[in-house]
Amino acid sequence: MSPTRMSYREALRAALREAMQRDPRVFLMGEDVGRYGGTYAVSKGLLEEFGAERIRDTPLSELAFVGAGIGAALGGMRPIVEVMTVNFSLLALDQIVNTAAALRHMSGGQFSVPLVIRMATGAGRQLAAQHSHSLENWYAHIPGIRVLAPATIEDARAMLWPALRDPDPVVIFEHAQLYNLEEDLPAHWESNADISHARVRRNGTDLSLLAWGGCLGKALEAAALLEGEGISAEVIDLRVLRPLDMDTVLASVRRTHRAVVVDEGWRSGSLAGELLARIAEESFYDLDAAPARVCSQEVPIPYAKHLEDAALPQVPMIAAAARRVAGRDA
Amino acid sequence: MSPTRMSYREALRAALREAMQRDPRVFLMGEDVGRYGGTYAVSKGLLEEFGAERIRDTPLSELAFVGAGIGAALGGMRPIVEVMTVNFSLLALDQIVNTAAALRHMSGGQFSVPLVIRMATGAGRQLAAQHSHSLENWYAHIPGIRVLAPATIEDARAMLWPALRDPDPVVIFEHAQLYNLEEDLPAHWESNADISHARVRRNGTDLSLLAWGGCLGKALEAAALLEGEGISAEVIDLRVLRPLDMDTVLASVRRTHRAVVVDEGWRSGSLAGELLARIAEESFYDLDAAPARVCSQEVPIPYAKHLEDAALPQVPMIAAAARRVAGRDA
Amino acid sequence: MTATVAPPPSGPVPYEQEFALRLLADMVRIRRMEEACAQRYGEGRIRGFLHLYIGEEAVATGAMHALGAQDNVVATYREHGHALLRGVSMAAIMAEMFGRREGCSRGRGGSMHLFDAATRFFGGNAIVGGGLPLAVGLALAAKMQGEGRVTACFFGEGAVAEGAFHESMNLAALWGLPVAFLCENNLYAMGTALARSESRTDLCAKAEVFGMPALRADGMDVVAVHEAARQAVAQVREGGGPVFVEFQTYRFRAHSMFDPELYRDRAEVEAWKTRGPIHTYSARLKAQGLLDEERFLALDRAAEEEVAEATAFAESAALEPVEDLLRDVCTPPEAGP
Amino acid sequence: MTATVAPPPSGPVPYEQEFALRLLADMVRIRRMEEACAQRYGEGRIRGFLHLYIGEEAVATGAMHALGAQDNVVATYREHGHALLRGVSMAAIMAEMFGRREGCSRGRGGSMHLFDAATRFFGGNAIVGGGLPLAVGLALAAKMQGEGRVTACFFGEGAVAEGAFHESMNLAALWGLPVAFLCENNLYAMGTALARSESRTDLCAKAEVFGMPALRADGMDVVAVHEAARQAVAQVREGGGPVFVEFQTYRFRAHSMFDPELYRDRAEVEAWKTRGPIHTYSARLKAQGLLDEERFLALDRAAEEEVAEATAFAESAALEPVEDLLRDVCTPPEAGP
Ligand SMILES: Cc1ncc(C[n+]2csc(CCOP(=O)(O)OP(=O)(O)O)c2C)c(N)n1
Ligand SMILES: Cc1ncc(C[n+]2csc(CCOP(=O)(O)OP(=O)(O)O)c2C)c(N)n1
Ligand SMILES: [Mg+2]
Ligand SMILES: [Mg+2]
Repeated sequence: MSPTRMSYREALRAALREAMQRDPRVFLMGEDVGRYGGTYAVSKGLLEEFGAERIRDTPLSELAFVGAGIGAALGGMRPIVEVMTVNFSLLALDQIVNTAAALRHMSGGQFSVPLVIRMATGAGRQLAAQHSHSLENWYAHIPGIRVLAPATIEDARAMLWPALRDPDPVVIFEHAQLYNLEEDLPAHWESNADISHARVRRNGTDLSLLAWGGCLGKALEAAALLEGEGISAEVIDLRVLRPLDMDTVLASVRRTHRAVVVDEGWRSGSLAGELLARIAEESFYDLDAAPARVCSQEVPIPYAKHLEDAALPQVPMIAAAARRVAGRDA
Repeated sequence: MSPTRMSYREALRAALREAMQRDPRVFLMGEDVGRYGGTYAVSKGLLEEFGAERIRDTPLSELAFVGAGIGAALGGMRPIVEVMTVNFSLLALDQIVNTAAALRHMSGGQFSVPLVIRMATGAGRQLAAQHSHSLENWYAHIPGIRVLAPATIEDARAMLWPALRDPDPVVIFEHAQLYNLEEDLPAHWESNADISHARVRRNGTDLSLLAWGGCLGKALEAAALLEGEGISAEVIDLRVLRPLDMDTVLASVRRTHRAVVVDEGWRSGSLAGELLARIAEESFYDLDAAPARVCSQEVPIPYAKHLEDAALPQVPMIAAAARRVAGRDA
Repeated sequence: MTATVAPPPSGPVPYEQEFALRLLADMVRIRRMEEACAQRYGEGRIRGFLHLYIGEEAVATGAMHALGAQDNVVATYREHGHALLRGVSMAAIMAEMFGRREGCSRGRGGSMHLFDAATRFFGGNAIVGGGLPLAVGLALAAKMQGEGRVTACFFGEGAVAEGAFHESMNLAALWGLPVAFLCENNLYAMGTALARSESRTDLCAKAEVFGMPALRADGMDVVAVHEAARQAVAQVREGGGPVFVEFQTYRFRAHSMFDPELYRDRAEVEAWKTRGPIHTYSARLKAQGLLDEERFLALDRAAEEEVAEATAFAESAALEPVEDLLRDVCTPPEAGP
Repeated sequence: MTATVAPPPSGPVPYEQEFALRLLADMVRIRRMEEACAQRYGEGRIRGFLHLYIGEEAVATGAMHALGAQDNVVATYREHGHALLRGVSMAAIMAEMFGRREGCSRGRGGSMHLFDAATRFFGGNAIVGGGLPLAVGLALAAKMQGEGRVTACFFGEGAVAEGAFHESMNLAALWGLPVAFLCENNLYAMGTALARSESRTDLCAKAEVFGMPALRADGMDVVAVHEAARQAVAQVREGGGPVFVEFQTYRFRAHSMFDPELYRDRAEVEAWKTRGPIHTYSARLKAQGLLDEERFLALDRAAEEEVAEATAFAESAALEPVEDLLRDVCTPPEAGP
């Protein structure tokens, strides 16, 4: 079998189709997933294939349809709820935190909630302050849920099915900048359906660059740039934002003794901060330099392109942080 | 003038009364602030004194009445919105993040939102998973707002007025365990109305203990315990959770070379993590040991007392972490 | 709010003696159980929030007897009675309030979070309005699976102001889902009288605007409750989509054990007590010859005994070991649903 | 959804020539401005989301002329026309879309976030339903201050399903606040037809259930819009509390520049175009002798010139320096409100 070239969007769609075909309990529900074809065209064609019962357009009612997903999961279905973007998920957070994530524990283990919630995240398309959030860190804070961030075609293709088989709620973040990404899907992708571990995407010896989702590509670009300067950066794709796979992260840091985390979230309270804290707590004596992070500036994301660019982590800033941490900025 | 003994609740009420008297634009709005007397009896008696226009009971509509507070602030009033507890504030987060915090920036600086939001926070009263959240870290992540956590009678009394004079939204977290706290209000408290700085509550030389809100008392207790063992802990009350006063924190860490942060939030993605990250980033070479944090266990808070106690930071755990960081646990 | 209330429920009880007495016994069981809870709360044996249903027993009793075993039940934090009549043992409920491992939620939930998978009791929910979206989803699953399950969703009138109510009602009506929305209108949400929280206090109108049929019943009259609930559940089960029922009732006790009840007059409470669901129903049964004092005392004694046994069980039940604190945050791999 | 639509608006225009032509000119100004936006978007000069109002101009035009300078306006992400007619200069609007410092939001907001303190234009809001609570609060402030301010709150019919709608309508009605809820029912929320999102599609009923008076008007007829808006605003200003108005309209273009319009037939769009607000109104004015072709061309030319100037201004306007990125996150101490 040879690899197949496809877009991230197509990979997600193929994963949805596969899940719908394999398990009759699976259905997709959300705003404009059906007739519109999905805001990001991910579910295009699925209504025609699976019908309006299983590709279910919802009214603009984020709180209720996410809650309905929880109820349907409790009732024996395997719902995939699409919240159009993380920005609107704020309206549904109560159901996610207080019901989906807590139900199993509150009931003393009687009820699991096998729900998958997909949402687009991130900035970079000049959509301004209300449409550019990166709140993966908030979700990664909630006990009782798993949080995934596919950054590659393979993960876009492979993560959905195991997420559906997880008996607990899984939130999948799809960075809006990735939908048009095209890559080869490796021939043997199925065997890789792991939703527990981070993965080294590039080996290196001088420092560990940690990233996920929309920032992985930037980290890899920075690593390529640094290579030309004689700095060998290892790039780790976190993939799973909760629970964090610190084994993979710390193993890398113990080899490289230096770490830089890239995160599109605002700096204060970012997931990058959590990673820095864990590295400091658990690998303090392995570090040869203060760890660093490259995050978004603490500003609601501005519309104007030059300002938006300046607000978000960019390759040159990542490279600069890496040089600093590697002691090569003099 | 001699100090006055009063409860945290009374101090908050006195602050509300003062604000209502001093500025006719100030009003209080929220669920059961009026006829019920406030869920935690903070506003008891204020309806009789100021009338139903200014002590305004709202329906159970967190999203709309928080949004109405934003609108009223824009319209020239100085609303104090009470969200009964942080748990229910999830229903209003969209208005807080996407409107209150972003409006000034989105409008290019034309509109400020002089709104104060008060809410009870925290666990410890066996109220179980949906009524025990500590989400100060989420709020501390949002650019455009200020976040306060009064932990003393003086701060309960003094912080409201400067919060109302802040032209931007201010969120005040009142830990539910503090309402019954009694302390002396110092005679000269007015001059202390600072809502920008952390404060050293106890001097020490061996390590820095950082805490706020409901955990400050526990940190001070731990410090007293440690003193008996010959460990001198400096205790810093963060007070202001956004923007963080790192000058005070780092000055202490540079003196003590060791840091432990106490935070009632769940560990992953806690505000304690952010503090550890900043200390690692900015004071790495000042540290003599890996910094540590004592947080809540990653579990929805259970009802049973012995389990709840085990889930939350407690004095012995703080002391143990301090001993470890101070290298005295052998 | 004046203290003028309608006359007490009256008239013949249209049931066979056995069922008629079952309803009475169940109301008494709830009452006695909750009185014991209040006492234990006073002693500090039960903690947290405790929301008593005393005065409102006719609602859960009449409604729960209209449901079948296959149906789903979603309730609020004021759900002791609902759990009991759904079939959760009083011992498991009391053990839960005592925070014991034998509690129906292993002591993790407490008063506000009673759960029972065996009886499809999907809990207690301490977020006002939080149960409605859940009920919609349970009903959606039932409809997609073609089962004849009805989902009964209990909530207070305070929840009607929440966005969750609006969104859930619309979804249920739009999709024709088999859910019965059972609104327990006890006139107050904590200290807020309905008229201070709703521009229009006609709750049935708020269902009808979604094209949803709505009924209203005297929530102090177990017969009226049962008849309305039966009608609603039958209509839902026939596939007619959701139905809304407003039960007009009143709580005799404070909102929770912390409530000083500043917002209502003693006289109002006393006036409503003349409509108390247990004594008025007992009087009707007696008038009809279906009950005598001896019989009443016997069933009351049975309830007291059940309470005594449940309490003893709860008191002696084990605590979850602290080492198991992190249990049940996530589902262990082998235990997946 | 069939392609059958009502006949085009017709009948005499009951206004003096000057005002009658002002309405026409304003609709044309919006149209020409947005056509230019679409073109610039195609060229990549304007980015982000761009939601065109083309086809719906009669609503903003008729409604905005019913408001006074002291009133507040709250709008959505489809608000170019509202901003323009509220008095924001076309140059400032275009500069905003070009991301320039001279934009009405300093280039920080873009198409979805036009703001103007001078005209009490409280913005564009890109969260569906997000503006309603804000409008309630502005109205609350006005009422508490005893000013005669009316708050006009525009939103699409899609917002009606949101909890924010329900909560806001109730608060406004409960407290008798001076707010006019102006619902632009263009039949679709992105690709979701009203009938697929509401169990009952009668939007006025959804206001009346709160005890709020509701009007319905043909949103393709600027006269009908203006009359309904005038009536609503007058009623609100008199202290009668909130009023709801549904304007039935239609967008001729895609939802945003990304929308492939899979969800509706070309024929439906064409049918609605026969009701286009500009050509039907022009025809009526001509029939009445208030307009001739020359006059029309003159005002169209004036609009084109305004657009050309605004675009030129926007193109040459400065960018905010990157060093000022963090400006306006918080209010500088001395600039407090
Ligand atoms: C979303 C939310 N807001 C506020 C509260 C606090 N609270 C608990 S019960 C209650 C009153 C609810 O009244 P109602 O729905 O009428 O039920 P009742 O208590 O009368 O049975 C309130 C305000 C809550 N639990 N959830
Ligand atoms: C809370 C929320 N959910 C989803 C979206 C995405 N979205 C943007 S516009 C829109 C349709 C809104 O339709 P309507 O209210 O009818 O306004 P129209 O676009 O037709 O003017 C949707 C779903 C959003 N912006 N906010
Ligand atoms: Mg009630
Ligand atoms: Mg629309």
